Amino acid sequence: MEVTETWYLVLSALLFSIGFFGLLVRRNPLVMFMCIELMLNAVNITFVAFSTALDDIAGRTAVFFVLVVAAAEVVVGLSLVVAIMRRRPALTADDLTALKG
Amino acid sequence: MTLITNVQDQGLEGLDHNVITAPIEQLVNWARARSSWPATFGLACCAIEMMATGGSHYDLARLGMEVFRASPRQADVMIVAGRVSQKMAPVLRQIYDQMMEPKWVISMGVCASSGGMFNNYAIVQGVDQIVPVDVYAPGCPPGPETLLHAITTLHTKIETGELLQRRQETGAGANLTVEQLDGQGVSQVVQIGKKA
Amino acid sequence: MADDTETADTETAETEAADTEAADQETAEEAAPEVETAYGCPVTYSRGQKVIHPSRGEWLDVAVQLLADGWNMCVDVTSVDYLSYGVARELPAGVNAERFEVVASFISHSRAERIRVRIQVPGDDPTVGSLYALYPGSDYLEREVFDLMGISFEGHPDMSRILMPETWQGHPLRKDYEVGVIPVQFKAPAGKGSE
Amino acid sequence: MTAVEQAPVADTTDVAETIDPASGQLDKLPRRHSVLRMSEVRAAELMDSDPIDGENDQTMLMNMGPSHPSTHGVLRLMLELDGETVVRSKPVVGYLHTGMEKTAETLTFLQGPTNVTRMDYAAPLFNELVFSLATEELIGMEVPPRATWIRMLMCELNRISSHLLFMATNGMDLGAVSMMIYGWREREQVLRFFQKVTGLRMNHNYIRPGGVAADLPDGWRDDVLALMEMLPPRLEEYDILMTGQPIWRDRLQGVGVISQDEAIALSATGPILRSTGVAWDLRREMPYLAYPDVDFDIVVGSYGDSFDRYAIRLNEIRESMRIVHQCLDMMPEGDYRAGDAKVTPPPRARIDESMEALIHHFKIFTEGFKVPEGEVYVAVESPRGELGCYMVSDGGSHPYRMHIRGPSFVNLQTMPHMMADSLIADAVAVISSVDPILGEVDR
Amino acid sequence: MGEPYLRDGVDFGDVLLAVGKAVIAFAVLLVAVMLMVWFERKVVSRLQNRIGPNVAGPFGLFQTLADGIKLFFKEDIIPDRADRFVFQLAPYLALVPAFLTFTVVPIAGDFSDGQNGAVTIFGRETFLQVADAPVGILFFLAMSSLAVYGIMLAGWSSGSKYPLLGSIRASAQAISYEAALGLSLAAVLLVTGTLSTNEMVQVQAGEGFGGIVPRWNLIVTGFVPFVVFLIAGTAELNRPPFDLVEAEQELVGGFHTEYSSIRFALFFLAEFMNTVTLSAIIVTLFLGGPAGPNFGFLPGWLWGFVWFFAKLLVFLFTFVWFRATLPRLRYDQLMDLGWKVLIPVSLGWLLVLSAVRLVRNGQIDITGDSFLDAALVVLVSIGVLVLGAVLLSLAIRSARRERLALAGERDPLSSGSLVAAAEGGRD
Amino acid sequence: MVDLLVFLVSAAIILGGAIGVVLNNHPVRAALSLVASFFGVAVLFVAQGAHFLAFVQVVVYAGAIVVLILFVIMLLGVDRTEDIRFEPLAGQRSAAAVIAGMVLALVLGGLFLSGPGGSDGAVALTGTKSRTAPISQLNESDADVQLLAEDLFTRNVLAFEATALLLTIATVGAVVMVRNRGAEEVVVDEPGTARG
Repeated sequence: MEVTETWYLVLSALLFSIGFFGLLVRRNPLVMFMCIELMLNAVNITFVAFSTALDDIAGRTAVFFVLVVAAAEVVVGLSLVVAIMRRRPALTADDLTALKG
Repeated sequence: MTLITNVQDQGLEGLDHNVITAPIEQLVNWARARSSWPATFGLACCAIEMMATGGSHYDLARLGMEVFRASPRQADVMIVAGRVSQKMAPVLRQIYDQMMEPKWVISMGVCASSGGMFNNYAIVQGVDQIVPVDVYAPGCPPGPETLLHAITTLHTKIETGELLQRRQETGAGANLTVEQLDGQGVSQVVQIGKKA
Repeated sequence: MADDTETADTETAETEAADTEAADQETAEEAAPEVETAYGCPVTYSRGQKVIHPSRGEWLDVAVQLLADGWNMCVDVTSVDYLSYGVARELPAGVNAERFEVVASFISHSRAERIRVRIQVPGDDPTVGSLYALYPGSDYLEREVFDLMGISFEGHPDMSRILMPETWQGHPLRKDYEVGVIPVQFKAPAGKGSE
Repeated sequence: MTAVEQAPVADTTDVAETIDPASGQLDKLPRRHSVLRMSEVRAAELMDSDPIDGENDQTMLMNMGPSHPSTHGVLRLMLELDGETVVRSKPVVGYLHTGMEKTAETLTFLQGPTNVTRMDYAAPLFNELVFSLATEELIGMEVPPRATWIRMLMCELNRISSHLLFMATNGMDLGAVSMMIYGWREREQVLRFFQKVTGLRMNHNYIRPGGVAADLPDGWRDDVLALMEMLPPRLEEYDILMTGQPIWRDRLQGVGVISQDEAIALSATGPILRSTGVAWDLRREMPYLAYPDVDFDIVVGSYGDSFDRYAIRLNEIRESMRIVHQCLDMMPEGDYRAGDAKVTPPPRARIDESMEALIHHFKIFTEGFKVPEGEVYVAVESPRGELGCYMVSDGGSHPYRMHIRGPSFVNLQTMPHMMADSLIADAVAVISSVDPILGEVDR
Repeated sequence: MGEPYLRDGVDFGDVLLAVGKAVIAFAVLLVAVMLMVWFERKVVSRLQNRIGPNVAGPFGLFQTLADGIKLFFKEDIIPDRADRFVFQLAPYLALVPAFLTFTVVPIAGDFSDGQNGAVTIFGRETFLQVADAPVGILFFLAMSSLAVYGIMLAGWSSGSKYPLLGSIRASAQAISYEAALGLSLAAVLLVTGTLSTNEMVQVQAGEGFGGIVPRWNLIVTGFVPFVVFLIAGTAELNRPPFDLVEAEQELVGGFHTEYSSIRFALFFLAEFMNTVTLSAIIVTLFLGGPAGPNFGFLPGWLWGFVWFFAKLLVFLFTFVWFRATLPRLRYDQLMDLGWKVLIPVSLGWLLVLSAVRLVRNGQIDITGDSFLDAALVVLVSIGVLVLGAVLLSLAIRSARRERLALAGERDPLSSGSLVAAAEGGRD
Repeated sequence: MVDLLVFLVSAAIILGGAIGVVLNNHPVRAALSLVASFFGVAVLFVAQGAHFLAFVQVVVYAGAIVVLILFVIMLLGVDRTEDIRFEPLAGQRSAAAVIAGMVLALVLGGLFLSGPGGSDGAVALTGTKSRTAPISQLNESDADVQLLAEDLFTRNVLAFEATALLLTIATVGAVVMVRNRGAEEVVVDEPGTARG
């Protein structure tokens, strides 16, 4: 049986859904981060799969950008978490209501 | 499968002795004698001499012992160097308990061995009230030569397996019981028993 | 120990510091030995060393004056239990011998001199004012005296045992405390189960 | 060693100006919140619930010692940490409490040095010296000049060995493992000389009331000269290995800073006090032995940091060597112990020929000699600061009360102030630079 | 490009060859580690005027063996407060990357006269390295970034405070120095133009400058990346003076405080394996790996091994030398060194190197006055560098001032002069 | 055959890791699962010939991002387990499951309904083939790297610069945010606060 890109796409869809579910369910901000990373990875799989299927490098370039953006996102997000959690270590995402009107 | 349960319970000591295990035990004893890492447990004057023993004139490293381990988990020999106060006694015991089997204790100096000249309210009169001692090094403080002698004595004891026998008699330390060599010093069937 | 004690002490230190008589010492040296005083207390000389004998009440005031007069470091605080002292003690007139004596040594760096203060402390009420607010360096020394001799210093921020285990009974340096061998007291500190 | 003379010697008169006579010295401790005042029981409770929530919010308690590689024996530190930053700390001592002051009351004055010599085991001769000086002061006896000079020679050599030990442990604590071994290597040479003179490497019981236990052995001069030749190049080596080392400087400079006022308020003595610029050395300011007759400098620092204390000790070795050289030149001939028959046992030769001498000898060693009643406080400058002995005699042959003022014990108080708001690694450097000897702290 | 024996399909023999090479590499590495531990203890001893181990076997050669056997038969424990699964996993996480990195290192082969170092075994042509991955150097980077997991998780899972502090230090250290490591590596990639370790060696084996000085990247990249790589590599290894992770004087044993027995031995093994591996990588990257003149009388590939081993020894000695000489840095100094010195320096050097490269490759139009254009490019890049350096130092200074103002303390070093007393004894 | 095996194993690891992230009540273990998942993704990249991306994936994700997350977990000491059985909002779980299921259905539906499998399906899903830089043309094993670089620094150079800017801003922002202003006052120790 040959592994076609459809396989990769199904895998990617599953991964994305799991990450999405986790993001909705978990309340620990750090775990929520991880779930976002899962979703980004699902996207990466798709990009590479298409890139291979279409014999086009552009998809891989996109993965590169996703990596960079993910790094930036983690840096900012984690610093937010640190800044907040320093004062309240037992925090969950439900408690992040500082921006509520 | 008594073999397996024995080993599970007691580690290597749980092995029955036969043609195959005897050389292994010799090898292990050889290794233990040459790689007995001391725990850093300097207390008083003797600690200075203990460190001097690690210096270039005496060089504990020759015996593979320059690896003073700060973490008791990785140490094999506790050199109780100095007087043990009443306040220190529980700490000492705790560190001894944190050391992993097999473990040995050298009582360095008269204070550790018997309280020495400080026969008063503050000093434990002999560290052997708290932990089982294998070798006593006399002196106040024992010079590095004395300590080296104590260490080599301990190594000999480790290598000949004499220690396990002593523990059987006193019931101290590891609570290992041993039916040991006959008088000829030839290795006979040695049964290392169960934990008490 | 109460907050008030120490703040009160500090205040006294500040107010009284101003009207310290520097002349005190000079007059003391010129006066005849039997009536010699310094800082309002009798003075004796022991092996050529100057010793003043304030009472328990005067003690902290004297300390304030000492500090103001340039005795800038408290080098030692110790104590003696005279319970079994065989012979009569050399004390100046007007000072009643008590069981305990707290001895504090001060040094003046500018004059390169020492002075010693001996305070009589009764055996049934072993308390004395703490130097901590004036000389923070007396912290451990006072704790040591408390630990080994059982004399409590009022106004000290942490009057607890320092050398002996916290659970220890008795004060070893007292003359009625046995020297000898005792069985190993082997127990874990309170609050932790023995392992 | 031409440069040693350049060591700055501060004038003591300016010390007075730094002291404000109007207020208590507590005000001079800007960081006095750095002392952790917490009972061990309470600390044990808190330590179980890590990290501490609630009242102390972000901080956690950590226990360093009493068996920790860098606590110089059995010092225990309770640290309140914010991350790796030390907020407050409390040195917990007593793990080596030996009851020596109590034991001293059961020993005669002749046996006394045996007891006290085990306090500061890095500088045992100083303990013996201060005990002997106190006893002699009580008796009011004179010590022959040769004994005085021998004492001075031995003490300065002991100061060298003690500072070498500091060099070794300080190097070790900062991770310079070779320095550790080098320090021991040099110290060993000094100890060999001690062994030749006193029969022991440590805990000599050499300096006794009335003089010293034995005269210097034949050939001692050559031995000392050999030592003095060996040391300078080795000290140069230390300079290369450590003093000039960028990492070493970074690790020590600006670490564990203490101001002059703080040091005085906290009763710090010795290198700690001198590192803040106070040129206070009992050898100069309140001379004992024959120090007025020798020429030496007091080494002072100016920043009060760990590097100053390191540098002071390093240069004090050089100063001590100067004194030792002068001792060699000026060592007088004569008796090595007082002729006072009450205090001094008869010479060995006379015991063989005279029954009376034998009885006398026997009595001195069993009953001891009587010391007039009274009290006295004597202090000497040990390598760690003012080592004092307060002694009370009731006219008997045992001290009624003997108290030793240990410099390490008092100097420990500066530790929380020095290590406040610094990292754990700095705390290690601070402990090392205070150079506490726990035997003396706990006694 | 890539392993020669993989070019035309894979059969059973190829698999056997690959497995055989892996096994041999592992054995070589284990022996190397054993000797390395002995070597380290001996050399440190000699540097400290001591003798060092001499009881276990001739010259104490079996010392490591004794240690290993002893540790293997020592009682093992998992602390009550530990996270059991992670605690047991961590030592392997530390060990595996250490070994895997070694797989891309060419350890022998004849590279003289433009040969590619391949040898023929059982009729198959192959390189003397476990695998010549097309992006082998990236593999090294990936593995070195994974190596920190073992240490981090070990410290965390022990459930006590000293190890935890050790693992926090480890993670911060790893992140900081990974960047410098990568950047100095980029300089090498720039001049060699390949990611394969084998090709890297081939490039360096070429004709040297003046026929005498070898064409090593050490020289071609201008020493700076090498120095940065060596420092950052030492930090990655957690070896002195960067051994804050286990800093005995501060953290007792750091991350491995709670470990005993065989698990501790694995950490021990991993640490030394990493040392050997990193030295091998440095040799490959900067010193031409097994490339060297072939003097005959030995099989060609063995000469490669001789050269490789000789170069390796230099670095192993260097690491031991560091340990014996240097005091340990403090945590914040370590971070400062990484972020404020190593990363800017390697970044700047990369800029200069690429400017030079750009000119030499003729990608900038230098048909007219080539020298002027070249000078222009280099000048501009140096100008950028200087500007960056000035900005950085300004930022650092202002941050420092602000911090001091916050702390409200005097700066003991502000006067810039050193302690008078300290200097008193010398000059 | 080998391809299939590789795919199945890594897919299992990826999905298992992902489920581990979501279901592990312990942040550190969740992070470990995440690493496993990333690893699987890297293996899939290698399987498709994207070597460079595979290792960058490991370096960036496993080597930096997760280390950073773990660092924060350990630094803040938030490594306590979270009770995931407790549901703060009633029906949140099921709602989330429904939504996630719908997303999955949407994607899969799009995938399978839009056309046949194989590369044509992909074309159908994404539009036309553009063929900017065919990978398969080059037979070099590091073609991946060369093409990627070319693509990155020619057509996408602006985006590349933009991401550089983004990273810089993110870093600066992070530093500013986390900086401790030293506002908190430490409890001043005064007499009377002792003996807690």
